[in-house]
Amino acid sequence: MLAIDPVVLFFVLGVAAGLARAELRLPAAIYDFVSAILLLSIGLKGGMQLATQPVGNLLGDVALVLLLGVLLPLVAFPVLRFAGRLPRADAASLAAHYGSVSVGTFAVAISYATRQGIPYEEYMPLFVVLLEVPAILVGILLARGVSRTTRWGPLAHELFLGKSIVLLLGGLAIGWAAGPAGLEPIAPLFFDLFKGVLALFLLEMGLIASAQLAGALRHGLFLVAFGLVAPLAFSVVGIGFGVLMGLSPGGVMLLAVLAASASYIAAPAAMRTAVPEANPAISLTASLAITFPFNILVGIPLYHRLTELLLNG
Amino acid sequence: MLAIDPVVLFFVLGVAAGLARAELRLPAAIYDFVSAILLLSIGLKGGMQLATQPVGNLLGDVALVLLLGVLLPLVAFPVLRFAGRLPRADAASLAAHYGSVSVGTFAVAISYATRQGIPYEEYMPLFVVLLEVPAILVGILLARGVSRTTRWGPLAHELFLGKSIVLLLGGLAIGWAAGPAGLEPIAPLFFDLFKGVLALFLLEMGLIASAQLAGALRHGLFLVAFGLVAPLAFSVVGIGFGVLMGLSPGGVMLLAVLAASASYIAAPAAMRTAVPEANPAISLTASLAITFPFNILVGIPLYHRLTELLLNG
Amino acid sequence: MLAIDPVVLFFVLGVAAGLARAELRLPAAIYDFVSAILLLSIGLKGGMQLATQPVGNLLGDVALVLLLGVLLPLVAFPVLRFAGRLPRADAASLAAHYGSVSVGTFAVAISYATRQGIPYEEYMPLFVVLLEVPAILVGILLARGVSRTTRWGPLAHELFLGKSIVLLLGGLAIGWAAGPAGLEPIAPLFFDLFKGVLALFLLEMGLIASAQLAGALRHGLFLVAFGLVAPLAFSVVGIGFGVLMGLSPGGVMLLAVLAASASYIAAPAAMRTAVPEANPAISLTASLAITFPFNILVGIPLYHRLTELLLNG
Amino acid sequence: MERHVRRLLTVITEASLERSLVSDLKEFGARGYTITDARGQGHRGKRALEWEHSGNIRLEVICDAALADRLAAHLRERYYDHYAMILFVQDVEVLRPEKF
Amino acid sequence: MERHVRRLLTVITEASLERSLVSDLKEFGARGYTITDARGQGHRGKRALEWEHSGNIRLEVICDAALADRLAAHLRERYYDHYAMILFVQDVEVLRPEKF
Amino acid sequence: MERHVRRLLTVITEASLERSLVSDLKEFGARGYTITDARGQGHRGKRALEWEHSGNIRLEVICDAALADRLAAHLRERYYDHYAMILFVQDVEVLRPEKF
Ligand SMILES: Nc1ncnc2c1ncn2[C@@H]1O[C@H](COP(=O)(O)O)[C@@H](O)[C@H]1O
Ligand SMILES: Nc1ncnc2c1ncn2[C@@H]1O[C@H](COP(=O)(O)O)[C@@H](O)[C@H]1O
Ligand SMILES: Nc1ncnc2c1ncn2[C@@H]1O[C@H](COP(=O)(O)O)[C@@H](O)[C@H]1O
Ligand code: NA
Ligand code: NA
Ligand code: NA
Repeated sequence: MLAIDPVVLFFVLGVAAGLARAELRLPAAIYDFVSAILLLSIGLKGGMQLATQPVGNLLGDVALVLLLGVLLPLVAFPVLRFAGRLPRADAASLAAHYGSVSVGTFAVAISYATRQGIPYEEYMPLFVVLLEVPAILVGILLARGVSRTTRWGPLAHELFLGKSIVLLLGGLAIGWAAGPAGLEPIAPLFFDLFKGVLALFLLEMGLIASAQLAGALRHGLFLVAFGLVAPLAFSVVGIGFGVLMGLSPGGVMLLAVLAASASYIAAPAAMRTAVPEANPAISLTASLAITFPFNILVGIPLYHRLTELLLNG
Repeated sequence: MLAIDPVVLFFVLGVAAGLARAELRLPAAIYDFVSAILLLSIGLKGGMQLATQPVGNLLGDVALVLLLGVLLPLVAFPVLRFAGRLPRADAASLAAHYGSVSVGTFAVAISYATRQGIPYEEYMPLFVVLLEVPAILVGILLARGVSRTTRWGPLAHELFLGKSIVLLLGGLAIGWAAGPAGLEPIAPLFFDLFKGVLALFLLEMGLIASAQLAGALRHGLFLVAFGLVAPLAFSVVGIGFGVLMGLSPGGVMLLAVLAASASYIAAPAAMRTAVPEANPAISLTASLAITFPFNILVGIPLYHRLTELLLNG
Repeated sequence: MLAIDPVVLFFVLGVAAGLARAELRLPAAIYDFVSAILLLSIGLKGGMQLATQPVGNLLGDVALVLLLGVLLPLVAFPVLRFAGRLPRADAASLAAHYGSVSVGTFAVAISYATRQGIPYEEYMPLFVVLLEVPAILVGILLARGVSRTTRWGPLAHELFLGKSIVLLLGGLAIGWAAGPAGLEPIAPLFFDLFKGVLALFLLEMGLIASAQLAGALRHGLFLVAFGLVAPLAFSVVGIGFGVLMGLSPGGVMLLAVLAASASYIAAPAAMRTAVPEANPAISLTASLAITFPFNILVGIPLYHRLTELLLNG
Repeated sequence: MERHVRRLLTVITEASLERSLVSDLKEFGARGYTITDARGQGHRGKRALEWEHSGNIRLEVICDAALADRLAAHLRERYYDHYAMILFVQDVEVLRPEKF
Repeated sequence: MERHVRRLLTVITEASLERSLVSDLKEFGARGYTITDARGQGHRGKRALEWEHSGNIRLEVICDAALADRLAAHLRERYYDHYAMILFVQDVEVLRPEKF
Repeated sequence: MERHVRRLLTVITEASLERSLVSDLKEFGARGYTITDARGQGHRGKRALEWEHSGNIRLEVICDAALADRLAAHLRERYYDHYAMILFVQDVEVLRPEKF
């Protein structure tokens, strides 16, 4: 078996085409379509399993996951502010991006787990939803304190009504209500096509990431280093939390991936609204052009190993 | 089994997201794509079965269905004009909308029938095509009489060459020519994905309908009442015609759904061209924000019951 | 079994709808989406088989295919220039279009081969890539000689980094790397849906071709004749090369189709850049509105017969 | 480089009128036009680009002053009462007056 | 046909500001607006239309001179420091001044 | 609020020229540009947005009068003979002249 997951090769193709400035554009409408299907698929799959789960068991996990989301940006911020000498706003914004999560990375990790035959708690998509928002809130507070001028209305809107939350939560709810039997008629689209759609999504992400790559070095070596080291460090924190929660090895690995991943959709949108003085290019370049490729090309198998090592060690 | 068809939950998700003004936009290109696949699927399925049907048997049915399409707007108009005190143009336009049909509603009804294991005449899509136009013609005549100033050229174009007619008829023709064996290679896209694509379509329709909902009450309670009562009344007429045509119970139910459904694509376009003085918001709000949700959430199971009651009663 | 492949009926539907000026538009985003999936599918399928092929065996074939790509425009040019009395630039541009290939036509030919149960060398998509560029280069040289003013930079870009080359080659590479087992998880999208997606693509091509049809006669009868006779003549050359390469009958037929097909994507883009004085409407009308329909409606079965005749005769 | 002044007429209206407007333009003798898809809001409510003909188009025609006047008058008379539509006119400088 | 001069304010800025700008317009009393999607480049780098809010919008408002001034001042103060944005103003002739 | 007059150059042409035009703009020293997708009709026939490069783009550049002149002359010389293209120029008022 090829070491690398074939879907990841589509990402490589996208990056290569982008760097070569090939005449390959996938219009934004296709991005919207493909990402909506992915988000719904992930939500539906998670929701389907949630139904079989006693809610009581999950409450502790939910609390821990929220704590993880608060902790990660608090760890990242001082490093960025003092070691990286970034302006307060930029440090806070980066902290928010890295504390939050990337659903695309999670999708690749799921594909990896399936491919390797690694079982995991199927309700993990719930954690994706839970991890998306807290870090962004912490980032905003880090940037501006509990300022009176922050307009929380539009912000809450941005945070809780963004595309990924709505489609993931919507999918979870529908999956939960319908159950496996109820979802069967829509399985051909949402489950059978999942990996193919993920391949198209990664092709598109490759094109998009390549456009950011040019800027990566312009922002200095520190940013590049941070984009590579932060996910590693965070994955270990994720493993720790996974163990605390008593997850299966597969679940621990996926939580490590979530901790290691950086947001490139929800966080940019929210920080643009709440902390406009932060330079959006810095955070996006780091999360999209450095951390995302690192995670899907190298990180996921690495966190898998790390999980095995730490669980058995 | 969950009482409600899971695809309908996607509609609910769309409405909820729309009302909450969530950051969820599915671009028009996706709407076009998804609705084209639905129309072709429905057409192909119908056409495939048409081949096995002696044409002679259908002629009577065709005549009755056309009659139904003429009758419904003639019933609706006086109610709207006199009970509703609507201006002539608006009453005629609404009558045209409610006399014509909604393919989206029909698709949900098919999904319902499949889910409940209810057999029906597979060539029903032919009736969708037949029901689309007559009511619109009647509506135009009601609005302007046989006026000399009506430009019938562009109008005929609008009526017979609209997207839904072309794709439904095209699908019917291809399905009829190719037959079940010929369609097999394209079945994975047009048949296996049908319900998944329908789910995406309903998500989009939910977003669109929610944008109209705001206007619903502005147009007065009469409109809301009409949007709820007309489908009920028309479904009974539909049942009557179904019985007259000797359809199976499933077929009767589907004809009831067609009668009860209101057009939100063909009729608006045609009335805008032929009767521009009618306020397009009134008809669209009623058919899209009141009747469509009512039919797919409540109406279809209701018409099913009603059909059972009337057939066995 | 219906004589005609049902996917071709979608093309006929598109042409009919276009000529009737029906309200049927598939937005460019959908065209991009559908054609990207087709290109990737074809590439993946070819690449998958390439892995099983000793590279040495292919080298001779590669050379012959490149020769074919150089030869065809050299044959076409004098005919167009002297028999057709076309200006040098237009003759060269047409020669480039007809020497190059149409992936859409190839896709229909694959669909035909599958339907008829005709086996062929599965790595044929490699030849599509190889045939795309040489004729265009020859066409440019025919138009301007080895002129100093030709800006080869942007041109090479246009030629080797166009959408079809990148996606076909990308697909080939991924298919080759992943192999049949590796591609299994993405097979539902890229392989099972192939014919359905092809049907949608042909519907769209029908709409596009119909818009060009109006112009076909305006450019004179010679152009129409050329658009019908050139593919016939070229198919025979293709058969000859196929026999020389020792391909299976199915492979010979597909090479005949490739030789007979005319480019409507890569060549127009490249000639617009390199030979702007050529009238783009002439080449596009011929290849898209005359030769493409001819090939998929009549040509493919004809070349099949021709191959059988010449191979057994 | 010599400049010539022409009129730029911009019309923002319902997408469903496109075919009709284009045939009007031809009838009146306009030599060309440009259309972009748009969304917006005015007296007749919000018009988004979400589905079917729910959006607007933004139509531009460059022509001489007389034709601009005639077109504007025609559009006002034929469409203003029943359709969402605004129009405005500006002077623009062009290089090749014979084209417009 | 009588003509009336109004001001056309055109703003080109980040797509993510759409909601915010539209609510500003309402607050200031504009009677309408038109938006098209755009891409471009300026001091804050390239903005394409590839995904999420990576593109620009091109917003047009026709209004009287006073409102155009107030809007321009507001936009400058509120957004110029942190967002990719340019704006420009022109005179245009309209037919029905009461609409703007 | 002080206003400064600059020139707005609008070019409507074949979508396939986008890359080439953008590199011309850089070469000539323009500080920015904005592009929207468009369709239309002119002397070289109808251009729709249906597939590949079948549509138009509408390119806007705000700059000083000298640059606008040089750009217009360059475009005319380089593209007019073989490509579908029109261009027109207007005065516009801007707030921050240093940006253009
Ligand atoms: N004051 C305005 N400024 C810019 N665009 C406007 C204005 N008023 C209306 N529009 C545009 O013109 C369309 C039709 O306007 P109306 O007929 O007022 O609904 C609207 O949907 C807007 O796109
Ligand atoms: N000189 C210019 N001409 C035309 N459009 C411009 C110009 N400068 C900036 N823009 C547009 O305005 C947006 C924001 O500009 P900026 O704030 O300079 O990055 C850019 O993305 C362009 O779309
Ligand atoms: N008179 C005009 N008014 C507005 N747009 C025009 C006009 N003439 C041409 N155009 C636009 O410019 C493009 C190129 O024009 P042409 O070179 O005349 O074919 C056309 O496709 C139209 O989009
Ligand atoms: Na994270
Ligand atoms: Na009805
Ligand atoms: Na060829």
